[in-house]
Amino acid sequence: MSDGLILETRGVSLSFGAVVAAQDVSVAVRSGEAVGIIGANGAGKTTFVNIVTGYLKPDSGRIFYGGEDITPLSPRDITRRGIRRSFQIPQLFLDLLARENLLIAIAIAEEPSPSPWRPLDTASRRAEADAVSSRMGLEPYRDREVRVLPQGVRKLIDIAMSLTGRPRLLLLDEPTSGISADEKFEIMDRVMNALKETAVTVLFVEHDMEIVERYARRVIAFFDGRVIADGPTAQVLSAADVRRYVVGTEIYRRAGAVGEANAVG
Amino acid sequence: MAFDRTSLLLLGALIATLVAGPFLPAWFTFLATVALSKALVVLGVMLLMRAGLVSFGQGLYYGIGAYGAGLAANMLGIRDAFLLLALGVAASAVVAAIVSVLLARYRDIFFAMLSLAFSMIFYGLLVRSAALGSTDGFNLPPANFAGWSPVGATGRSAVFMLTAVLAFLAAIGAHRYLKSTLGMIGEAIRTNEIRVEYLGASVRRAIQIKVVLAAALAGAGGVLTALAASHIDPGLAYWTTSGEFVFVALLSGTAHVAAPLIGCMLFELIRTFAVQYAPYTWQMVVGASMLAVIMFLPGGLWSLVRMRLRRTA
Amino acid sequence: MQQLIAILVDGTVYFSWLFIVSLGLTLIYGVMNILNIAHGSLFALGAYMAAWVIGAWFAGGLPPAASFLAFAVAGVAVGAVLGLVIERGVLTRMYGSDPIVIILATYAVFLILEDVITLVWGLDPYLAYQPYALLGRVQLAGISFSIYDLGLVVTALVLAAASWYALNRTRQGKLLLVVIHDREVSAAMGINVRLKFTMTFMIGAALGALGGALSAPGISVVPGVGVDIIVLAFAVTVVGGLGSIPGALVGALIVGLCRAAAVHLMPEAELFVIYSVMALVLAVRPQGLFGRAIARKI
Amino acid sequence: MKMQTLLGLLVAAALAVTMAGQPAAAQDEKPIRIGIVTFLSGGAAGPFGIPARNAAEITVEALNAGTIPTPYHKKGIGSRPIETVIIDEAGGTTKQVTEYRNLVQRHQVDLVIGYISSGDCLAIAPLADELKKLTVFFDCGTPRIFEDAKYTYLFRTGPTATMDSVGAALYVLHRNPKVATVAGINQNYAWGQDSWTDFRASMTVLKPEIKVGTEQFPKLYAGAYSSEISALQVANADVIHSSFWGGDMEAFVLQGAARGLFANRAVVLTTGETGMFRLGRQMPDGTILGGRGPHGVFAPDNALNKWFRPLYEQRYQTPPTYPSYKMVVAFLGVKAAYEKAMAGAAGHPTDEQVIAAFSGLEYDSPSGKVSMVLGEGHQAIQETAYGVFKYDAEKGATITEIVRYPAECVNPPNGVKSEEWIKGGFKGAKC
Repeated sequence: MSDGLILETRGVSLSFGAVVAAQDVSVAVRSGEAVGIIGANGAGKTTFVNIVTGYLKPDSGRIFYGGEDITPLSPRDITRRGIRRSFQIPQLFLDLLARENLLIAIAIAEEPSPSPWRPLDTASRRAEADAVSSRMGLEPYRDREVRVLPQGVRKLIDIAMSLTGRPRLLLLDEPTSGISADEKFEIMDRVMNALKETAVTVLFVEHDMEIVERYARRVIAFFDGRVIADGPTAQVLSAADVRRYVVGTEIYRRAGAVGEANAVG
Repeated sequence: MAFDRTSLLLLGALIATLVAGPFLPAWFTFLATVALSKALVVLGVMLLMRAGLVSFGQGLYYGIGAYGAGLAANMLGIRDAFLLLALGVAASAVVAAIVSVLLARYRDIFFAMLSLAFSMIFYGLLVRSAALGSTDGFNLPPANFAGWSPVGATGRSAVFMLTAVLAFLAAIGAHRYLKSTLGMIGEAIRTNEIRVEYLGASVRRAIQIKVVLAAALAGAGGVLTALAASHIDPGLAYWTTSGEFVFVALLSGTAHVAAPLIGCMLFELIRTFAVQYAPYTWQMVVGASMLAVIMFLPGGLWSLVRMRLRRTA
Repeated sequence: MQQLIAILVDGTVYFSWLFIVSLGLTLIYGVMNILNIAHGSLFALGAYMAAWVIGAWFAGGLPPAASFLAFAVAGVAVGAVLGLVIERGVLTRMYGSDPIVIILATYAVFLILEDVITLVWGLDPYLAYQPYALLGRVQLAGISFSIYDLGLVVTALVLAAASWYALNRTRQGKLLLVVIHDREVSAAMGINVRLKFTMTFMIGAALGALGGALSAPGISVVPGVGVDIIVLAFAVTVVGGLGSIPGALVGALIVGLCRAAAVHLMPEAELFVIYSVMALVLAVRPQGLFGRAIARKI
Repeated sequence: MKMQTLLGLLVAAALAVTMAGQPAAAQDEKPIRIGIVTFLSGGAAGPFGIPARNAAEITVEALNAGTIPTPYHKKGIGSRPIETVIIDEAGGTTKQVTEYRNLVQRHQVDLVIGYISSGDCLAIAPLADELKKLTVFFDCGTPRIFEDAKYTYLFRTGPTATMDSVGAALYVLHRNPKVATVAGINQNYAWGQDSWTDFRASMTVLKPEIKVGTEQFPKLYAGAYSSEISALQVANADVIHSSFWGGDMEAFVLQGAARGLFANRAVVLTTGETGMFRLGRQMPDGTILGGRGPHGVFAPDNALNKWFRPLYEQRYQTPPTYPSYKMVVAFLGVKAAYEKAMAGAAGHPTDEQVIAAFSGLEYDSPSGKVSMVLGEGHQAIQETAYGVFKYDAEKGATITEIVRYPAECVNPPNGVKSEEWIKGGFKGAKC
């Protein structure tokens, strides 16, 4: 793979009418990095994730994954190439059991074209599913319908699903949002440990600066769809305009929330 | 995994039915034949519903199956029931494979209406084709079974046996399918397609296969109905027929593959007795019992069975 | 030339009829996301009611001119009342459950009403020709058209204008648009969605019955008169885009003209022209001409 | 084992109900159970199904009481009282096949009389022989029944639709030999399509230079015909043929009349007789009406008609139309055959004896002579008649200028298919 770069975006721009969701975004991520993506609501963090994973197509610019241009690919093909993501709002199969959610994730990763005959629930898969869920501390919820589980638990299942299928690049969209303050570190620890074993590159969108400081060795800051800072965590977090536009000024651009909603919806 | 509890239950039920077959009154045997062949169609409708798709056009494949068999019998002189079945099923599966390319892009009511449109175009063609007897349709000669050609009552019970075997085996197959990876992806599609795609599976493919499977089942049902009634007409493809399938599917409940079999039996019985004892208001009787089920048994009739299972368990 | 005029006039007449028949259906779908199969029996009910009123009216020797008002009002009234009954009696218990289940519930209601109607009005066809004959005919390019049919065109346009005004210029209407746009939000904003639903269903039902009432003088009212209306109205609304009133207008126009053309140029195609149009439109534009495509927020 | 127990329960329930369903026969003679199938719901019930059922009621009562004029004055059928089971014909052929089997195998009827829809007739026909049950079709029109197959237990006392179209053609030309163009509006299903095909073929045979205008085929039960009426006006033919029936026919007449379609051209309604009294003065004078045979207003003035017509009229406040007559014709046919067989046999005849007596039978009815000559003696022919509608201030709806066509003139000879017979120029027709 070209000089260790796993992900590279070149001049990616996307706008919805007046709302500029991404503007000439160019970032390069080396494999093995742990990158935090920060920015106020509407700054274009989730949009960035959606563009990289193919859910949104940029007006201009290209996305390269391990040197391959994946811009035109569908989320499915991109996933198949080893990029996985979790969601700000958990995207689960509500009327199935937590375990079934994981089993499906695992099985799809195993079977490129799933069989209409071979059963989903095999011993090996079940073992893997249970392993993942225990790593995320989900044992008590395995046999419950997702519909009845609290948001925090759903969040964990959502992340657990994104961990299956041995991803090479993992994009976590606000992994700790909706999780109580006293649990957030525990969860991030679990995730990060899970990742250490398999050298996965991870980008995580985060509002919580404590999390960013603790788990990101590099930070990319967005504002109005632009990258306004990119570098070592401490350096970026101390940068003046980052402090002004991002850190601790959640309220500053609440108005933008609408923008983000449309941008994704 | 060989056979789980459900499959064994169904297998047992099949054997029981085959044993009971000869002792059932003739009229009931016929009613059961029709009911079970419709159950095949309803089974397909149920498979689609498991993925949140409702087809108001299964009459298309039901009709294609029946007409496929009918034409093969009358024009090509094919008499063998198994061959006719193969032809009918193949015909409807092929058509479904083509139609599904378009259908797979649609969801909810649009899926329903588009499938309805296709079935009604087919209906229109049949009505316009004087060669096929237009709305009067045409009769089928009695079929033979791998050389053995029974007549009269024996022939009827042969068709019944064939239908029963197919219906139950189809149910077992459907059960297996629903537990398979693709089947579970179907379940997943019902609540969150995007995640399915984000896990790397093709929603389109899953749906297309489902549509073809359902069509094949409907085709088989059509052939068997044709063999049982020895007559086919465009009514098989009319939208009210398709509506009835959806109706019975919901009535039976989509929770279990045995539900369509039971549901269809009950529906046919309710209707035939309604026709006898309320000749002027049988629609109302049927409608009212439906409404009752929908409102008080949201899980369909199957939820009754489930309750009993719980109590016994 | 003569044929072209005939096609245009017939198409317009058929369009107006289709629009009147579909309006209620699309309204209910737009607001409540319910595909109301009982719409067919509401049509039938309106038709029978109107036929019956007209019969009594002329038998009673009342002023013929007023009969138009009488049977229209009768239709609307019976529709609204039955709408209330259905919504309160059946649908309220089902909100939130799978939309398909609700569709099936309305199908059950349809089956029941079919027999109720024959119990009330019997099986013989009802003739309510007086208003139709009363207005006489006009000559256009050597073809005589019924003024009553042409009157339908006016009625349809009036209904279209009225519904547009009601939705965009009245407070209640604007609130309804909010409900259509986002049910949750509007509920959060303190709009009484439940009440809106009841109102909408009553209006939609009334419109369905009105469609039947207006058709009654032209047709002979027989059992099962409503059955095909369902599919027809569905087709029109789907072509135009479910839940969109301009959609229903355009859908009706397209279907109407296509059918008229078929009748004049290739009668044998009449049976499936409507479904072909529907399939074509959907193939090109999945959500219908005026439908909104909804993407999921992730 | 759930299915098994469930099936068991179902069967048990079903049987229990049927047992309860059996009315006890109190008469000394074993009653004869007759299954009657006719439309009790849907669009065909009003114009056909109910009139037929009413006629059946009257006839059964009269037969059991023995109040029908000679030769039918003896009580019941072969002095056996009649019991009936009435079934709705609506619901499609598959359902009808199921119900027919229920009649034979659950209700144990001795014979079945019924069926208005040709589709149902085609589906039931083979069953009659399979279940060896005497079955009499009274109304359905398609000639395919006995032209495409032979049946032993099946009889049809109603003539085929062929003579309706042929008769219409003959009458049209009789009234106006100078006819140059014909147009048609028929329902888009087998009945409408066949009627038009036969009529057009007959016209072209009788007048080869005839031109055919537009051929309209609106949906069954369409109800509104404004576009079709315009198309007919554009075509501007001398004659318009329509086999519309029931509500569709009445709607077409109302809309057509309102738009002057009936003025200055001849409109033939082959089943118009069923609607003439309901439409009254709404039916334009000069419309050519048929009644699918010598029924209703076309019925002869014989003793049986003198018995039937007033009786029906005072019971149901409306004159009987052709479906009523055809039902009576079916019952009387069965009685005649049964009693003829009885005369030959000791005690009650077997089905085979009845069949032998029925085939080729010639008997009298309120609509005149019925001869079972086609289909090896299983298919009836009758004369047919057409006339012109005239609304009379005192008498109300009337038919004038009636012309009767002998049975052998408007029906093919035995063994000849209607289609070929017409195309071949009516060979062997005795007019």
